[in-house]
Amino acid sequence: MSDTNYNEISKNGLWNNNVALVQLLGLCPLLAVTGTVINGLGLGMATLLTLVLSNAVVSLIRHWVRPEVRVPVFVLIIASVVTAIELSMNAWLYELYTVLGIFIPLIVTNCGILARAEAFASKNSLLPSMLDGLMMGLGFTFVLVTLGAIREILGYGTLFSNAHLMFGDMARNWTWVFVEDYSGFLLAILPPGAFIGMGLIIALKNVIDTHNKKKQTISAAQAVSASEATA
Amino acid sequence: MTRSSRQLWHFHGGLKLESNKAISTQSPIVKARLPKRLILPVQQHIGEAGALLVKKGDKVLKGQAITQSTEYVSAPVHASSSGTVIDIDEYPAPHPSGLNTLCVVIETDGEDKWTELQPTHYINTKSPAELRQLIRKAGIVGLGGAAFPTAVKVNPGPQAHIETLIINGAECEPYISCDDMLMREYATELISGCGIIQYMVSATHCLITVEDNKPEAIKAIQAVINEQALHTIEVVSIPTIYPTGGEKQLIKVLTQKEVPSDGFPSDIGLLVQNVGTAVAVHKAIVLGEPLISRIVTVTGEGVKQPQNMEVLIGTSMSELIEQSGGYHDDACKLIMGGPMMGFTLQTDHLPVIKGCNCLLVENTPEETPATMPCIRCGACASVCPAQLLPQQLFWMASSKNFELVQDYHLFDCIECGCCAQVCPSQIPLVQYYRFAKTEIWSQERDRIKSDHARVRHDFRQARLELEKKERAEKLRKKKELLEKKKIAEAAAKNDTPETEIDPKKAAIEAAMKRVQDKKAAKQNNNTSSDE
Amino acid sequence: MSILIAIIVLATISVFFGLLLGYTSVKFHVEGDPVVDKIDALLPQTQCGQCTYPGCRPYAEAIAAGEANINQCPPGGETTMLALSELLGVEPIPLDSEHADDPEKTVVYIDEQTCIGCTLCIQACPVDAILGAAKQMHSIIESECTGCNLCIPPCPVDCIHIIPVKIEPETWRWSLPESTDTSPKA
Amino acid sequence: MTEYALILISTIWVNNFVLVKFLGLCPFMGVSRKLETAIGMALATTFVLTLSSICSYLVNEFILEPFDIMYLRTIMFILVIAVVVQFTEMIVHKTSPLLYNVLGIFLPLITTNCAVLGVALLNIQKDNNFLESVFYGFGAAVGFSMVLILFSGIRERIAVADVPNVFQGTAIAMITAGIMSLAFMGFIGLVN
Amino acid sequence: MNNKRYILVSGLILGLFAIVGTALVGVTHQVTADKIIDNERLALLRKLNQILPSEKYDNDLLHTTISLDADDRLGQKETSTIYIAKRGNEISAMIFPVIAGKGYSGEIKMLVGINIDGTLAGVRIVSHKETPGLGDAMEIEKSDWVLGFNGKSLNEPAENKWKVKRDGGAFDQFTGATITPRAVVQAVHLCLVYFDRHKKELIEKYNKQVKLSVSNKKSGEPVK
Amino acid sequence: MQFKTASSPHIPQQNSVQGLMFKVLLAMVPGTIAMIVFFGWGVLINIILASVVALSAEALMLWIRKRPIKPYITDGSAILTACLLVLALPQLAPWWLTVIGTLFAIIVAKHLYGGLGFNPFNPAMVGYIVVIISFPKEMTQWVPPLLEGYTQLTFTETLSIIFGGDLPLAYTWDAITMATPLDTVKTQLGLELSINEIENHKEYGGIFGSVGGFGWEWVNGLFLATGCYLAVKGIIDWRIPAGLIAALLVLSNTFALYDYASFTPPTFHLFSGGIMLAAFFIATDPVTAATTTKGRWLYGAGIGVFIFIIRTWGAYPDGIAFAVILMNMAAPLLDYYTMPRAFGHSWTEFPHHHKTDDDDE
Ligand SMILES: Cc1cc2nc3c(=O)[nH]c(=O)nc-3n(C[C@@H](O)[C@H](O)[C@H](O)COP(=O)(O)O)c2cc1C
Ligand SMILES: Cc1cc2nc3c(=O)[nH]c(=O)nc-3n(C[C@H](O)[C@H](O)[C@H](O)COP(=O)(O)O)c2cc1C
Ligand SMILES: Cc1cc2nc3c(=O)[nH]c(=O)nc-3n(C[C@H](O)[C@H](O)[C@H](O)COP(=O)(O)O)c2cc1C
Ligand SMILES: Cc1cc2nc3c(=O)[nH]c(=O)nc-3n(C[C@H](O)[C@H](O)[C@H](O)CO)c2cc1C
Ligand code: SF4
Ligand code: SF4
Ligand code: SF4
Ligand code: SF4
Ligand code: FES
Repeated sequence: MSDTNYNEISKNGLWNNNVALVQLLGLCPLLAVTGTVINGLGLGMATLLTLVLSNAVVSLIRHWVRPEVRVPVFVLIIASVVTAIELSMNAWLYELYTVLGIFIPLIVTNCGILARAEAFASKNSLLPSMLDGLMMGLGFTFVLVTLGAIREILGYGTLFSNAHLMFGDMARNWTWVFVEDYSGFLLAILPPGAFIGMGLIIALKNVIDTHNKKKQTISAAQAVSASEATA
Repeated sequence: MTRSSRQLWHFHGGLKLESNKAISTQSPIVKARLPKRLILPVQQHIGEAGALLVKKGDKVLKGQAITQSTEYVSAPVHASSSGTVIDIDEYPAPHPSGLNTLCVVIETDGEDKWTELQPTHYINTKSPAELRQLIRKAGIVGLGGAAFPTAVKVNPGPQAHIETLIINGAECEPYISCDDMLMREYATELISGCGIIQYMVSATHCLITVEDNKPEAIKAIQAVINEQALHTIEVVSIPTIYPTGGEKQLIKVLTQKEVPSDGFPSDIGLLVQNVGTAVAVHKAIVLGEPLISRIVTVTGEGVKQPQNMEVLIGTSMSELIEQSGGYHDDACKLIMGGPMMGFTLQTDHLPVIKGCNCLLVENTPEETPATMPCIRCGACASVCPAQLLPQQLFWMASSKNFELVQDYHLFDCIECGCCAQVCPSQIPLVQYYRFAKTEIWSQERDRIKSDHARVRHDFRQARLELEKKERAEKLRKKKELLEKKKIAEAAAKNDTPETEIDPKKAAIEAAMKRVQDKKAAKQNNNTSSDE
Repeated sequence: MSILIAIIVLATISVFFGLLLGYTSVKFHVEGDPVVDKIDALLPQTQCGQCTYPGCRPYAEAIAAGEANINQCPPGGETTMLALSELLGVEPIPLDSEHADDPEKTVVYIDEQTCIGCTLCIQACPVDAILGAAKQMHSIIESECTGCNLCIPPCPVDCIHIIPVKIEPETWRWSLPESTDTSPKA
Repeated sequence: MTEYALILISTIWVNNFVLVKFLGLCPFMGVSRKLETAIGMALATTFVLTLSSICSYLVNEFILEPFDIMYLRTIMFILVIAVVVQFTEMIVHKTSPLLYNVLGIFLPLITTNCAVLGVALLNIQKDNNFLESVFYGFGAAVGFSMVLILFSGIRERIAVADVPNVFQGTAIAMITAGIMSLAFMGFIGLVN
Repeated sequence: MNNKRYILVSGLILGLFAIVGTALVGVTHQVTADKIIDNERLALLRKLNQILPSEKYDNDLLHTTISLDADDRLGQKETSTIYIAKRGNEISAMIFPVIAGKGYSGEIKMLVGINIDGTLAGVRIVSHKETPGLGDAMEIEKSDWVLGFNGKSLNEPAENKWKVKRDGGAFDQFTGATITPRAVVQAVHLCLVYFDRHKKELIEKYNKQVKLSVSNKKSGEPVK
Repeated sequence: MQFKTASSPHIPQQNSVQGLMFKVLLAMVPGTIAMIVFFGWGVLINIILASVVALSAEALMLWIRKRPIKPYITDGSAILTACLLVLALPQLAPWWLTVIGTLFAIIVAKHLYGGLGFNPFNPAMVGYIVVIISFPKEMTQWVPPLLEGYTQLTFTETLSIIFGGDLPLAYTWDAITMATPLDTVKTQLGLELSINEIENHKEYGGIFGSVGGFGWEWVNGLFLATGCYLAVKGIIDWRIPAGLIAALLVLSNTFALYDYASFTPPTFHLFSGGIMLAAFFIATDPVTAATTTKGRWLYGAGIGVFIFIIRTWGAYPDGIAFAVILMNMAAPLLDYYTMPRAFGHSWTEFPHHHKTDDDDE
């Protein structure tokens, strides 16, 4: 893969080969912490950072490792990065850290990360690898935030509640309240709601994809008929 | 031994159906008129088609063989009447596909003149093997539906010992009454046929099983048995439950034994033959007549005069309908066989074949409810005589999961139609099974073919590889040779190692020749395209 | 100090693990990839190259390596795709537009009047299904022909024609019932 | 004894790893299309999860705590797990092709199964003793296996259903998991 | 020979990365360690402060504790920690960890703050398994219900009114859910009773500890 | 002459899905009337509401999915779903609760899977679980059965409660609603009262009736009777209710014998809550149940066991819906592992019998 297509990498990461929606990886944190947008965003950022860093390191060392220790080495790298992030969050974003709980160290086993290390970073040079990590991370964060938003709106009737967990005290009043005195649609917050919400998001992606495809074929057909008409 | 003394068992499932046989049993069997033309498909049975013995223009006599078996599982076809072969070509076959098949067309001369027959008067003078040969020559196939060559069936092999011969007169399908009428009118011939088969397979018993809705037939047979004071032949009245006439179900009812899924009745010491087959055996041995006619029930709400007819094989169905008063106006479906298992035909311009026991004409049915998705109600499973899970077969077949569908024992399905008959969702289940079965067979053929192709491809690759190597080798050798020659010339000596007969070398040489040929061809080609 | 301890502990353990894995990978080395064979066995062996690979086996290798989708073989049609999805445990993918259903099986025949015996078709046929020698008219062994049509382009006089494989009552297949809108999807 | 039974009930039913705790979802979604593979995965995971519970307990007890390097627990656990898994895979691959076909091909996948690291971390969080750790790991594995196998049974059924196009595949699988998780809500309160 | 080198290299690679990784994490740890400990302390303190605002005491609440053996009356099956608030040198309040065992679906863990005069300083739920949307109204985030305990004491309301209204008491229940509030009220009541009976004992115990540690070293140290 | 072609069999038959569903609906009528009599108009109002919503949702989904609308809309399955859902809801459930439950049942649990015949989970029960976990407060609004000392609401009052959401001025929630007998027993047992004490409790005693709770025993009795009729007619498979009731009986008897004071007596288990409705009308939903003979026994028994476990130790007073969905989950495997022996096959040859200890039944 000598000629790298940055456009392609971005598209893949964000949409076509989205870690969560298409590859179905990293589902545990995705479903577990998306009770609110902020939680989703927090974990998304942590994951993104991990992805970029681990991809970078893996890409740098890709020529050295050999197959039998490849997985342990990658895992070691990822684990180190994650632990560093975990410790930092514990120190500077303590409340968010307690909310996300076990799912921060579990970024290590977010299959998405090892998968990128194996599938992309170990075959590409530094820059594309980092970009891939960034885009994959953004795509993942995007899904986390979307699911968080859906669940938060339905479940609590709010959006961006608890923003101070991430952005400090000045964010305390960022919360949008959609319905005052909303009694809450508990399903959305509970585990089943996470699954069902995710199912709906995937379906939505399918709708968009088929729609795009149709548009493409139609425009292609039009192009053909147009060229025929001119001919 | 009285009938009631015999203990009977049940098979799982089954249906009580309205029998509708009475409409065609009012009058005795009618002989169909001799048709102008007879169309005889050369393949009317399970197994291989025979080789043709006649050609266009040949004169044939009634009972003269027009094909001859070349394989073991095969049966010859005979001219059903005397006349001239006017065509040998593809004609529509009485087959659900409606496709054409190779047929011999005979224009009858009206004389209906028999070829020379060789009756056997004293059965005991012949060995079973000789009798089997006669049956084989007579082209007898099972008349109970499957049309499996009878000569094969009555030869269960040296290991198998047939204890009991079961003569199947159940005729469990509604509407059909040909066996019923046959048993009533040909009871003596039937008993004679039973005796012959019993002798051939050295069975100690013979049970003639008749459903209890055919009391006249039972009476007729019993009368003959009593009259001849036979001790080893017994007529058994069995409850009327569809499909008790199915070979395996019948055996279960009579003996409680189950024929192993991958086995034959002979594996458990039994042989099942249809009553019509028994009569045909009688005719073949005692009269020397080959199988050229059979009894066909022409019946149904769509035909004016339902009746049973004795029909020459090859007669057009349209003539039978005509002789039965023709169609009612609302006739809409023509079925060969019974309503449960028979298949529809697109047209009536088709010949009657050996396996054709019934022509059923249905009129337009009332509006039936629409087909709905399977709701897994399990009604189908509760009636399946093969103890399968029809709904699972259906799900697997419709999703084309041909592997799993076999794990669910698709091939144990006897296509009896019970499941479809009770399905509240009105799903044409049997068609799904037939689809899956034919698809699996087709895939099997494809697989064999693709394996074959792979071998040939690999072989070709190897050959090309070899040729390439050889070419390189040849080049090298040439050089070597040249050098050697030089050396040799220098040494003024000659050496010819190539003359040694080494098979490898020979092959190489042959290959080289081929390459040269090809090159030549190429040049040729070039020149020809230059022109 | 505490960092040093940490590093020493972890490094020791890691080196040990590395040695362990290195040792096992040497001692318990296994070769071969039976998956390719299994995939290859499912492909129709038409060797037509429509999958964009030079023949069935290369395509099988590509699938096994995760480089190719399972829906690229038109001669195999839906059946093959489904079989592959079953084998590999992946979601079935619809075939590329045109070949939505199982294609009709075809073979070719050579119009013997026009054939000039150039042998070009013989060289093109991947399964040696064409008989004939130079300057003699050629003919197809129908039972060997896989219908790949590779022999058609090379023919200088266009004497090779495609015909459907003849269906006999014995090879005829029942179709799925028509009213499929209420029955499960394929 | 009852406490161990309660641990099992809790991990299998009440706090099912997959449906309630959200651990191990990737293999849950990934290898549940066919019953057979699901069973293979279930066996392999049961093996690894129990093993990882044991390993992590030992690592914690004899390395992390004595050296006071608790903050390295994630690295340590995942390293040990990865190595043990890979080691097992190589051994199985060589020694028993049969077992490899059943289990081995799933083993590498398991390293990146959250449940495996999760069980190690949760054991520490809960201060489980050795036996409790073993039961906890085993219970979690059984819970995982059970829902995985049930799920694959349903997915085989859904695969032949007339699911609307946009929901085919993973979308409907997610919703199915959601309904399963709904059903597991019924066990709330079984174990306090 | 070759194999041996191969094996060795494998080990070294893994070891090398371990060193690098650990170094990274180790450094991070050094940088963050203090902050983390601080955070944890602060978090607990914040919770305690909800019950007992910081202006109500002036000691180091987190480090002024006594430990208590398992006691059924507080629902505790293990040793627990009581936080002691002081104003000047006087003990002003105590915060008890209490477990209500009879919730609708399991234990309800709470903190109960009692002023030294026997009035309730405040009650907070730490964790519970009640039905979301029904029994969870006792969480301060969901409703103000727990605030109703503030200022109550054993005699206010009267002993026989320490029940939910449905049972003829003084405390509201939640619509459709009586069990949960019943359990909480009961547990708080039990805690008050406990405090009433054992106040002296507890104070003595604390004083003894202080003495001990004073004699050992300087004052203010946490005593185990 | 050209003839029509079709696959065999060729005998027209009159079984239909529609007929099946309507027979089941008919069999539900007596029990439903009893519910209306004992628990007021709320039942009827909600049934009508849910049916309208269910049919509209069904039509909408069929239209979106481009499926023929008429055969499905008239098949009766949507109405059946609606009725069964409503019978499980409290009578004063506000309209939006009924609507959400029904929509979930029809759209998510049924049509996302392909509609009639394809849904792996019982739609009505999915709808029920969704509302009970989402709106537990509203799900406790059961009215007391025709009982002295409790107010009976009129039709218009009921209507205004359901649609308006507010109480008529004269009432409080606590006056017009009460816990169901099951709930009461559960909560009182939780307070460590003995069964005897609960039965003789001044406040609760009245609602127990003689076997399963006042009113409930009639409702259950009628469902039992019509259910048996369906079973005799072969419309439902008797093995499922038999397995369910047997399992429940065995378990409750065993525990009651072990400790009469703290385990609910068997009669009460059987005749309180929706057991008979569940056994004969819900567990028997053919689409989502196991299909093999043995599988159906196990399926029914499994539901019984889960009901007992959830009732006795779980947080929800009645575990029917959870138990049904849990066993729905197991149905495909039950079918797979209880395949009957096909004719001519031996018992031992099941082709792919990988039993694992993890697979539950
Ligand atoms: C699904 C469900 C969940 C419940 N959850 C709770 C709960 O969390 N807390 C509670 O006190 N009661 C809960 N209950 C039981 C109450 O509804 C019960 O009827 C009430 O607490 C006691 O009845 P009472 O208000 O008539 O005294 C629940 C009931 C149901 C049906
Ligand atoms: C391919 C094939 C092979 C058969 N081979 C034998 C055989 O070797 N011995 C035998 O007794 N019957 C044999 N049969 C006959 C069957 O046992 C059975 O009688 C025949 O298929 C007709 O049964 P049916 O009308 O119930 O379908 C064979 C049938 C088929 C189709
Ligand atoms: C469902 C079913 C029903 C059958 N019913 C009859 C029947 O009523 N009478 C009959 O002779 N054969 C019937 N057969 C065919 C028998 O199974 C068996 O093939 C036949 O009796 C063998 O005799 P043959 O070889 O002489 O035809 C039926 C087969 C099937 C599959
Ligand atoms: C005997 C019987 C029981 C049924 N029980 C239910 C049920 O419990 N819940 C439900 O939604 N539909 C029930 N139905 C209707 C229908 O089968 C159901 O909606 C399907 O699951 C829809 O695909 C039942 C139907 C029959 C015939
Ligand atoms: S009878 Fe029809 S609807 Fe019922 S299970 Fe069988 S195939 Fe399905
Ligand atoms: S057609 Fe096949 S599946 Fe259906 S009842 Fe008959 S044997 Fe069983
Ligand atoms: S398209 Fe199919 S048949 Fe053709 S070469 Fe490729 S795999 Fe073979
Ligand atoms: S003859 Fe032609 S079409 Fe047939 S296999 Fe050979 S190249 Fe292919
Ligand atoms: S993120 Fe948990 S298993 Fe993949």
